[in-house]
Amino acid sequence: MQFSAFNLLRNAVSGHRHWQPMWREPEPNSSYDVLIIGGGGHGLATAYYLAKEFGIHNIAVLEKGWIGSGNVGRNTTIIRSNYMLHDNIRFYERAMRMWEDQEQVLNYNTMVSQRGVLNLFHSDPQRHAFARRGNAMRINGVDAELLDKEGVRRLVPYLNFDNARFPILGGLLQRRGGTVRHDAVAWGYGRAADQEGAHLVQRCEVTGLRISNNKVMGVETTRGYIGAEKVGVAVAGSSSLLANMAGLRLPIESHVLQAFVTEGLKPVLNTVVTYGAGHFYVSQSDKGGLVFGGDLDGYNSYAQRGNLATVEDVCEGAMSMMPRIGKAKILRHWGGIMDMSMDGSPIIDKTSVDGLYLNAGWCYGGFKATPASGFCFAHLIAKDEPHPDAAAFRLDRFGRGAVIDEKGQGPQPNLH
Amino acid sequence: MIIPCPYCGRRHSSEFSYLGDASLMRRPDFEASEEMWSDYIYLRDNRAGNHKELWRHSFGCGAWLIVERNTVTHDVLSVVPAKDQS
Amino acid sequence: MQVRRCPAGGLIDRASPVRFSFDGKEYEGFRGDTLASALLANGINLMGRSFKYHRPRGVFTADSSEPNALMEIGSGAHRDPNVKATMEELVDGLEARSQNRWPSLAFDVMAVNGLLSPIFTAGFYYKTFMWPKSFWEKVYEPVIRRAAGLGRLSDEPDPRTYERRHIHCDILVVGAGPAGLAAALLGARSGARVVLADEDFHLGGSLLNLRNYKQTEEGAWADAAIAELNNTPKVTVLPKTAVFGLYDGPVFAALQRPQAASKNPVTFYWKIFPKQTILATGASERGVVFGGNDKPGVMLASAAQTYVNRFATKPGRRSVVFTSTDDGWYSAAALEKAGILVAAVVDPREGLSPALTGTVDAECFQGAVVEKARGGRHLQDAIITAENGKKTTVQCDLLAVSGGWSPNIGLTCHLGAKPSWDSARSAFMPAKLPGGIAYAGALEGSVSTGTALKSGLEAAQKALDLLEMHSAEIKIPTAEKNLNISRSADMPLWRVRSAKEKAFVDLQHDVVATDISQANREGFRSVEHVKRYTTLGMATDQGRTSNLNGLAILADENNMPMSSIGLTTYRPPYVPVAVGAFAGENAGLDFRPKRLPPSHRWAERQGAVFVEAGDWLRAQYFPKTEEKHWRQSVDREVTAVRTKVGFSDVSTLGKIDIFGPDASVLLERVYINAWRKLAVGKARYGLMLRDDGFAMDDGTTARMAEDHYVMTTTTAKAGPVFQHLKFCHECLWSDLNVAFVSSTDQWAQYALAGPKSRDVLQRLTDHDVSNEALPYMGATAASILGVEGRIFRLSFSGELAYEIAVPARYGEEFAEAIMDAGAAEGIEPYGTEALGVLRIEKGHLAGPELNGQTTAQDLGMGRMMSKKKDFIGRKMALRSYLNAPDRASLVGIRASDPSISFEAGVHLFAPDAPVDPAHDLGYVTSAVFSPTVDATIGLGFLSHAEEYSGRLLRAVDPLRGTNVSVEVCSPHFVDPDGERLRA
Amino acid sequence: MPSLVAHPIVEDPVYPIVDETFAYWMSKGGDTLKLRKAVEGSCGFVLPGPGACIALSEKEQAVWAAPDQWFVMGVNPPASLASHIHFAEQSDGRVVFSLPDLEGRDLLAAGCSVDLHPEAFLPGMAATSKINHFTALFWQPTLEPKRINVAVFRSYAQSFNSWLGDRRRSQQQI
Ligand SMILES: Cc1cc2nc3c(=O)[nH]c(=O)nc-3n(C[C@H](O)[C@H](O)[C@H](O)COP(=O)(O)OP(=O)(O)OC[C@H]3O[C@@H](n4cnc5c(N)ncnc54)[C@H](O)[C@@H]3O)c2cc1C
Ligand SMILES: NC(=O)c1ccc[n+]([C@@H]2O[C@H](COP(=O)([O-])OP(=O)(O)OC[C@H]3O[C@@H](n4cnc5c(N)ncnc54)[C@H](O)[C@@H]3O)[C@@H](O)[C@H]2O)c1
Ligand SMILES: Cc1cc2nc3c(=O)[nH]c(=O)nc-3n(C[C@H](O)[C@H](O)[C@H](O)COP(=O)(O)O)c2cc1C
Ligand SMILES: [Zn+2]
Repeated sequence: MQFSAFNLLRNAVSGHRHWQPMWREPEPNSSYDVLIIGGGGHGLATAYYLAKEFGIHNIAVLEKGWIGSGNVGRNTTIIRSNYMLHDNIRFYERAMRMWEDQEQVLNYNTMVSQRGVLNLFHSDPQRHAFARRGNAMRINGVDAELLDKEGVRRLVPYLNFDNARFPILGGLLQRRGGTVRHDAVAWGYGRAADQEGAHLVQRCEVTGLRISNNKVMGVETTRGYIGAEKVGVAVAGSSSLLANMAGLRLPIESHVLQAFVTEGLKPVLNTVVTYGAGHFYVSQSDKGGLVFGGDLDGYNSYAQRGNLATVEDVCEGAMSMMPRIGKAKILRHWGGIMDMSMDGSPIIDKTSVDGLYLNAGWCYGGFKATPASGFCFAHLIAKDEPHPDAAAFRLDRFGRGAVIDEKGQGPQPNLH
Repeated sequence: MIIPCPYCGRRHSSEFSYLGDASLMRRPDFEASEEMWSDYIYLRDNRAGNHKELWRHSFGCGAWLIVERNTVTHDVLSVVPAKDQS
Repeated sequence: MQVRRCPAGGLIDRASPVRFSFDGKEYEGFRGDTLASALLANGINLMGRSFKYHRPRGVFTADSSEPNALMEIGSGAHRDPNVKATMEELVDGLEARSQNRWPSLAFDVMAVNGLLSPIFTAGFYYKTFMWPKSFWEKVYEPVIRRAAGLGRLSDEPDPRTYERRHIHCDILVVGAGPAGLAAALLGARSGARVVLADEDFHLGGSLLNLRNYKQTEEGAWADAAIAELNNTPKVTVLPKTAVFGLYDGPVFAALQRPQAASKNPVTFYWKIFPKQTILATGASERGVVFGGNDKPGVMLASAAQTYVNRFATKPGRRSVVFTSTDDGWYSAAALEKAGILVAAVVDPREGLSPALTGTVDAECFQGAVVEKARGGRHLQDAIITAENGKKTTVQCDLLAVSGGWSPNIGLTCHLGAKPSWDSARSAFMPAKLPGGIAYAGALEGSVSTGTALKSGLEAAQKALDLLEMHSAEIKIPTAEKNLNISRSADMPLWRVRSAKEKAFVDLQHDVVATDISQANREGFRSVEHVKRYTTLGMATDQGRTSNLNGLAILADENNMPMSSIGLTTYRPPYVPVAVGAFAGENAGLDFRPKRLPPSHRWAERQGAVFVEAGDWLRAQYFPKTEEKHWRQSVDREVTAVRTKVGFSDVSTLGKIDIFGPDASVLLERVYINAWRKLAVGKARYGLMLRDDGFAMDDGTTARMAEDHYVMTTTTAKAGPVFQHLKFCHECLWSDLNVAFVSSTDQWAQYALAGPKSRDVLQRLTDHDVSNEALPYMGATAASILGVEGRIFRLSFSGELAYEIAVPARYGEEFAEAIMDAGAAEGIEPYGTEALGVLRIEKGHLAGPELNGQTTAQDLGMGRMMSKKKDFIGRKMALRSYLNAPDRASLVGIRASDPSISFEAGVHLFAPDAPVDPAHDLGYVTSAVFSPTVDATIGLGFLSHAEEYSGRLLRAVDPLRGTNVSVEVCSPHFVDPDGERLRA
Repeated sequence: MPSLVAHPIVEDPVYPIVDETFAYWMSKGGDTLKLRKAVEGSCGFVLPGPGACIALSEKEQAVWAAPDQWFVMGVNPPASLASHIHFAEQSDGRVVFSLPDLEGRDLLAAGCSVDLHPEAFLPGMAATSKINHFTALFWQPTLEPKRINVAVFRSYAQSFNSWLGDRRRSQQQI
């Protein structure tokens, strides 16, 4: 059923008894042309674009829990394309442009809110690095502004300008950046993929890959064996586990990142702000909660929960950047398992196994990539060649030294 | 998490720095192939379950330690000084 | 006038009246009241408005699970939003305001949302607001945002004092009800270190709800126990302390609200490290979902009982009790004894024992339910439906509801354990936890006071056994005697189906029963999906009174048993915790400690301007009164060094002492160049790589003795390099006989630079510092002004220069002495700014170039890489991709004309090339105005550097709107042949 | 030539600062046993094991700091030890505050997760840990009256002193 204000009214009159399920709950077929493992944002988007853009409709998304139970449903919802390296800018800007049309394309209000993303800087070297980055964005036709302290004050007046250990000198602002309602992205793509014929198979965990003569045949799951011509892996924090099923090791470690939400408050913050002297970034959700996060907990983990030391570190940053936040009360905090790659940039590539494709390494920044990731991954699977905008995200770049290392931290994932 | 440092006793994990998989101790020889090298530098088992990894008690005695820890439950199973194993 | 206060009884201190205000009106309550009980005593039941429909709401509970009575407390900087009136201890001058209403609580225009409620159902916003596209940010979102949210955050910085405490103990007891008290007391008597925490300001838990608590045996026992615990030195009693999280370790986190009486209220954040833990967090009563169940006057039966017994306050005059448990009957009896008319008791169960029904003198409806509650801002009546469909309307202003009990399992789930459904108890029971964590009291199913007491003792005994401590004897009350009625089974009652009126599941978020059905119909079947689609349980109370009802409705819709429907995930914190509490003292200027170099106080006296460099505070420049712009000061400082002499505190550079016969071998392996042959008394520049072949850090290392080197690192990398060296030793080559000590703090090390530096230096030491005795890159111990110090002939500026080290305690005085010694030469101190200009003029690298993305080759040091040895990073640095000719490498950039300038961060393009990514040739990492060159100069990375050498490029800076012509040159702008530094 | 004068690092110390020499002693080649014997022979005390300290007097103390590394206060290493130890002068690298016993434990517990209860952290014990954001080595000498010595990096001493002062102030106000 098409979503619109009119339809909403019509259903209101009938007590909302006529809404259809947003997606079917099919029993899996015995085989598909393409199987996507992972019902997160990327997996669902991939399924949608495979069908919609590349005409492959005999597909299924296999999700071990419920769709959106992974990182797409637990992230801090920030979208931006404010990168420094051209390969990243190009790709994330594609995503940004897709976000800008997303609601109309999906007929689903994912609440894309371009309220601006502001990264603060507190020293000259930081200013210079941001200048290099902002200029790279502008060279790519992406919007970026370098604000001085007064510019920042005009935008977000109640930051700590006067009593700070690390004074705010200015900020890099991307006005087109912002937030998107996380769950709605999963549901919007899920519903759209379902409408295009894809099967969303929930509570279906992939436990093994069947490979013969270095060609993928299908997958073992908790709901039985399912055959496939091609298998796309989009399981974020579980990427290494899936790769292990094919005997592969990845340039990835799984780490936990925490997120926090406060009680609902009347509007206090209109922009996404990132602290440059500590680990803290924050935005306010439409419901009124301040949604924020900080650094990784720092050690390999497959447990979706965080450590107290990181909670303190994040809140120290919060208080130092925005002293009025002190009395906002944290309502809940949780963790997600991130596929941290060795250079902090993603991988969208074929693997050494025929028919097995990999979408991984999204670190803490893959939510904003969702539309472009889905589109480019679908392109790769359908055409067996990378989409130009994602062509740099190859697996062999590490060995070659063609790393895409925004932060210059080298192969230590917990530092990216 | 509490990590029992063989020297200092039970300490909170926030006193330690993390490096990663203990396989980083097996640095290849210069003569080894570039492929072996890039495996060493970039690839990880990244296990869900028991995992041997390098931590340094950087706010304590400063020693590098090999910690065996479960990455699913966060249980710490054993801790030994790295220098005894290298 | 406290119109609803009972004439006697209660745990309030009638001799201590307390004045407070609510929505601007003054009221009086007593010490021992909560804000909620005092408001009720004053006849105020309307305490808030709901989130979405702005429905009038009264207080629903008497504990921290309160969904409705959330208020703003205090004003100005102290304004605290979303405070639960049920937990706020009444203090003199307390200023409370209702929230999320306009213009007033009684009349809220946003209540029109209620009319739109047919549209505002679960997830309606996902289906609309999409057209026109530009309207979301401009129209819809602002309107939604303004309407959403509850309280208002103060616009001023949080002025509260937060303190952090770590505490270890043998036994942590969470909850001070009968179970917790018994456990803590046994632990205390047995000599264990005990921590007992309870979130209430009055310990006692459910016992406090007893009528005439002080006169009961249990009450007397509890008071004695509390007194004894307070007087046992090894016991820490933490009232007003919610244990809000269980983290790996186990480490428990707790928040202690300020003590009411204290003049300087401090909020404590506790981190508790127990050997054994006993959770005795009790159980919470649940409501029932029926039409109009949100009217002010509908509350939990146990809460009503608490208000009359503990607070001697009548939450109503005429009540109906709707219960599916025996406890509701006892609550009814309590109301009656307090003088509230109990018009009816409604129980869906049948065949109740006369002994139970006889506890109250009220009309009794067995096998019946309350189908609907009616009223506006106040409850007016309840419509009771009997099994045969017969309806009875009973007038009431209080409807006390008991739909069953849920153990408070929150904490037990924080480490990921999943509770399981116990159908006998109709409750989710906690999973077993490792790490010495045990349960007692209602949490583990001991629901009567007697069994709770006993289970507390047993848990403590077990804990003591595990601690290998001898357990003492204690006596507990016989309790059960007043309960001569055997308990009939609770009937889990989740909702009354026949309801047509809005029946609320989640009171705070206005989630109604039909929202759950609709979500289910739309395909949201998992409990987690339903939660997210309807926002059930996502409010400040985290659904403590509502989640289970919602899940039960979902189970019912799908004909599934509760056991397979599951529960949504519990997460910390158990109660909301202020961000400020986690930060403690580490905020504002104290966010991070300050590191001060030895000359700091001296520099302060010179009027230096300081700049943060990591934790360090360094002198940035030393302005003179006549100088109006920082550039004037910096130019002067630079010129002083180039023409005369200057000095600068470089103590922040990392210094690592490396000892041992194998020190040279280690250096060979961590630096790209050769070290074995470095003579004692000599220093050498070195570059170290990461093992992936990219540069990590650089610096000079001096050989002070055969087996002793002093390594210098950049300021920022001191810690990482030290750690790296330890890694190399302990993890890679533990056979090497070396040892490291960080000695950064030991030395005040000052650079003395400029053509006159030798003359000045000679005045500071008797040591021969002639060019012959101490040539470039010489290093020696020397007596400096009578103290044992060191002299290194190093130059970051490119001038004849020295670094002189004296023990740090002399640093302040030494700065003075250098100034005196150089007075004749016109010596000037210089700061980090001039240091930066000087090093860029000389083409020396710093952080912006050593940015982790560059290789030795990129940095122009490819040839320095030894071919004779393995070293960290060598193999990977040799990869062909990293040595391709188009890879950007270090160049100098200068403005083609002194009148133009550019800044770090510009990108470089060929003059005629379009400004697009394909034509981006590189970027500038460092740029300054050089008074020496008399132009803006910089360092940067450029592809095809050789080809462009000497040619003009465009420095493009769209951010700042400039695009200027620059020349590519050598990065060594000053004295490229190094004659000056060898002079 | 004039002689340099030392300035106190902390202008307004909340607690007394120990005016002594400090150094790290490290065993050459990691032979701890040999070193211990040599030290016992020439200095008359046994270097303490992990987590321990010894106090010959108010002035002379030795604290275990790290594997094969001791923080030694007030003892000049005799020349005979030169073949057994590397000796790193730290008299100016560390600042040692001397805190009164119980009050000191309370203050440190505000920032330190080591168990500082008098029954857990006993005279003769030592630990290196984090105190809020400071790295510190602290120990309780086996002397009366009991005190806790806390060594921090010199450049952090002023900041650490303010931290102690702030904690003490809020402690007193409660
Ligand atoms: C706390 C936090 C904050 C973040 N903040 C941001 C942010 O602000 N901006 C941003 O851009 N990014 C952010 N991210 C990162 C972003 O959420 C992720 O990069 C992105 O969601 C990953 O892609 P996905 O949505 O496909 O992953 P997921 O949603 O994790 O999807 C993977 C799915 O695979 C399923 N799966 C795993 N194994 C199997 C199996 N064997 N069989 C079947 N299914 C399986 C999982 O259950 C899961 O549903 C954040 C992440 C976290 C955790
Ligand atoms: N069905 C039932 O479970 C039921 C029904 C009616 C009465 N009761 C009564 O409940 C009592 C059970 O005794 P009990 O000791 O197990 O529970 P209790 O309810 O008496 O005490 C629990 C205490 O734990 C505290 N608490 C809960 N979570 C906390 C947290 N996270 N941090 C700090 N404090 C926390 C509460 O403030 C409360 O004081 C008996 O007196 C029994 O009669 C139980
Ligand atoms: C952007 C965002 C906003 C959230 N807001 C709330 C909220 O207002 N209330 C709430 O209880 N949880 C909120 N959550 C957290 C979820 O309840 C949940 O904890 C999170 O999605 C992780 O799932 P899990 O805790 O079930 O593992 C929010 C999550 C996100 C990502
Ligand atoms: Zn240790």
